[in-house]
Amino acid sequence: MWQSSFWQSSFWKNLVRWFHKWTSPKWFYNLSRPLGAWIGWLALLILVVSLVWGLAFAPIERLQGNSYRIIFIHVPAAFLSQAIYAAIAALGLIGLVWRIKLAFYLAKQSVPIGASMAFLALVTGAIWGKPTWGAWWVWDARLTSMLVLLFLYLGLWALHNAMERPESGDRAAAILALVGVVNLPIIKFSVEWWNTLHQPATLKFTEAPPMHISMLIPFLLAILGFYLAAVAWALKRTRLEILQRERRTQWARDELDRLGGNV
Amino acid sequence: MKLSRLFTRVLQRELQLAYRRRADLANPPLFFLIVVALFPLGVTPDLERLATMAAGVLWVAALLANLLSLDLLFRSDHEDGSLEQLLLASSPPTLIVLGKALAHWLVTGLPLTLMSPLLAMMLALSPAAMPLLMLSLALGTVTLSLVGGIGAALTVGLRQGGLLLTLLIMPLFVPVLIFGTAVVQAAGAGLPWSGQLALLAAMAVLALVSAPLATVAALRIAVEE
Amino acid sequence: MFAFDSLADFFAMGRHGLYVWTAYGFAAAVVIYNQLSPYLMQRRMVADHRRRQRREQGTQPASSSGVTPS
Amino acid sequence: MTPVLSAQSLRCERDERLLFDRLDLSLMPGDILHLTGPNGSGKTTLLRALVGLGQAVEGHIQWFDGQVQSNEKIWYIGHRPGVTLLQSPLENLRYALALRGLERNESSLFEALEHVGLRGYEDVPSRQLSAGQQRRVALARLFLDTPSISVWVLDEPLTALDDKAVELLKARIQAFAAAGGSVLMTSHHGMSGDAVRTLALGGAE
Repeated sequence: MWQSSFWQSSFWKNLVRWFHKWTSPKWFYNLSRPLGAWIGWLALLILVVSLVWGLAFAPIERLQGNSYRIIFIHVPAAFLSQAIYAAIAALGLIGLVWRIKLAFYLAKQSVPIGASMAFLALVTGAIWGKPTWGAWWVWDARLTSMLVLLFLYLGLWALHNAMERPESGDRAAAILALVGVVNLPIIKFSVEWWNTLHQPATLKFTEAPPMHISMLIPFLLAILGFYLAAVAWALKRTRLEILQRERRTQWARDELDRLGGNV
Repeated sequence: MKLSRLFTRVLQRELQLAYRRRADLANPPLFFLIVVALFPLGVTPDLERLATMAAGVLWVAALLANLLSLDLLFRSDHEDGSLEQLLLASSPPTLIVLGKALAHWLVTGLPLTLMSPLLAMMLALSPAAMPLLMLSLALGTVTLSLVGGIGAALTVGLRQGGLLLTLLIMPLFVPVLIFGTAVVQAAGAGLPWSGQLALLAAMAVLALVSAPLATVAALRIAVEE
Repeated sequence: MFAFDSLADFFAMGRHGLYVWTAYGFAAAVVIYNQLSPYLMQRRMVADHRRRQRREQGTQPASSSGVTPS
Repeated sequence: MTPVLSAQSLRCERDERLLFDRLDLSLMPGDILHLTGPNGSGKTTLLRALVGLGQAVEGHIQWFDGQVQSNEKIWYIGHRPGVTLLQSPLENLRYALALRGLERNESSLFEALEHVGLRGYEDVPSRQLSAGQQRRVALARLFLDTPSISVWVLDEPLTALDDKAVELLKARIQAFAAAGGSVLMTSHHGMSGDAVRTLALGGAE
């Protein structure tokens, strides 16, 4: 009995009402504007501090020399690209199950950010590989998985663009992202297994020897900075997606006028 | 009517349609043959070196041949409206989709499997690995047909569907390729292979239960476009 | 604590300057792309919006003057 | 009596245009609901949304009492009639029945095909038939005795048919309704009769 009283309680009803309000695109648009700006500035500050620290003030690493400083961008980018893919799949599920358009918009606009992070992780990984392994590209398990992840991202983006109606693109991409997220652990596992079979990894720089605290702090800060920047970018892009989808409504027209500068 | 009855009806229809389009039927095996024949021309005729690559080459070629035929899985059904009827059937559409995937395997995966020993000989694969090559291809292509069905469903209504399908599905085929090749290599080298084969089987089972659901969801979008 | 003896040392990064600075260059490029692309998107949308508005203003007099659309 | 179909406050926007809004409709046993309207007024979109193909329409849709599996009670024939060109009319008809969980013996299938004027074409690949004949392949299922089917949803069933076939199908639709069936259809042809109700879409433009 307590259950039914819970579902009818004003607390629950308010929660539902709040949720629906918050997931309405217009509400989100207005809320995210100041929020996005704050997060963006915070991200910039943290990124500058952590990267300058990492580049100039963190001590040199004994085994790899100064090339280890690439870790301050490679690892955050790699983390972020995986986290964003998981987020896209989760948002897709939310969109499909509860038919919340906002989740679809956020998922769609996270794709280019995630793809750019996967790209950055690949490029920095390759650059780091040259002084470490002596080759630009090594079929290392992590790099290979990252390459597959980049393909998954490109597939999502291509699917969005191929569909004539954006609503269809949303749902199709959500299904693809869900299929991808089920497969991602399998892909990672298989690639790692394949890698150990063919060439025992000599040195895994993402599992570098326990980091000294003076390296760890800028490293963690850099991760935080990248995450915040991604959130700020996603908010900005999602706001534009909302405007694009709602461009016929009066509020969106007014907003486009404001953005264009002729109020 | 029992579900099994409908399933056999669907299977019967698909095989009949495949037979009536038998010109298309020849494409994957031909593609398989040509890729494998081109390989020594591009790399080396040295049998010893070919033998070390045979497992991988055969698997990659089979995978691409399979991919080639996936584009047609739902295309004609979409064009003539049969897809709508499929989704409005009184029985679960997943069952019908499963029937179509099985039919696809019977006319693609199975022929590729059956002709693989012949091509394996051309690449000097060790005879000990032959049975495992066939077994791994038979199991792996089941997964390819099922997972590929999702991609085919997502791209069925699109103009550049075939190209997009490749991009969407290739990353998902990576594990099948890795373990399929590994089984054959292990068997050729006299190492234990049952673990890899079990993983291939596990992937096939996972695809069997989950892929039809995703495929039907994708088809529902396709009929809307 | 500055980890290098001199500014020249800092840019040289041991013998790894090329690698480190290229990697950071790519990072900067990706950050700039992510920062700029929404603004380009926004400009395109505003331009589309203005075009649409002009079109609507252009068609209004025609329909109000009694021309029936086919 | 519970309605076969009741739908409230339907709303559909497509490509920047509001097709309809706050549309209510209901279908009772014995009804023929005839949707009319100019091209692009959303008739097909509405029919497809009602049978469950597509989410373009918002609103509340309920078939029967909302409890039963509605698909097995409905024949839907769309713009693209679902006739496989590589199969004969007979094979097409049999497959259409199988998708509804139904089976009929050879002679009743032949009879239905004869009704729609396909006598002698039963085993010819549908590809070799004319456009009108291909549509008749799909329509043949309506001439079968299928007690489990109580609703027909037909999108432009009368197009590409000659005058005689149009009259035949109209009569068949009337007979089905008279026997307690419900029909939801679009057509540019006029439908007459006591059971026919007309719903015009796109009138507001």
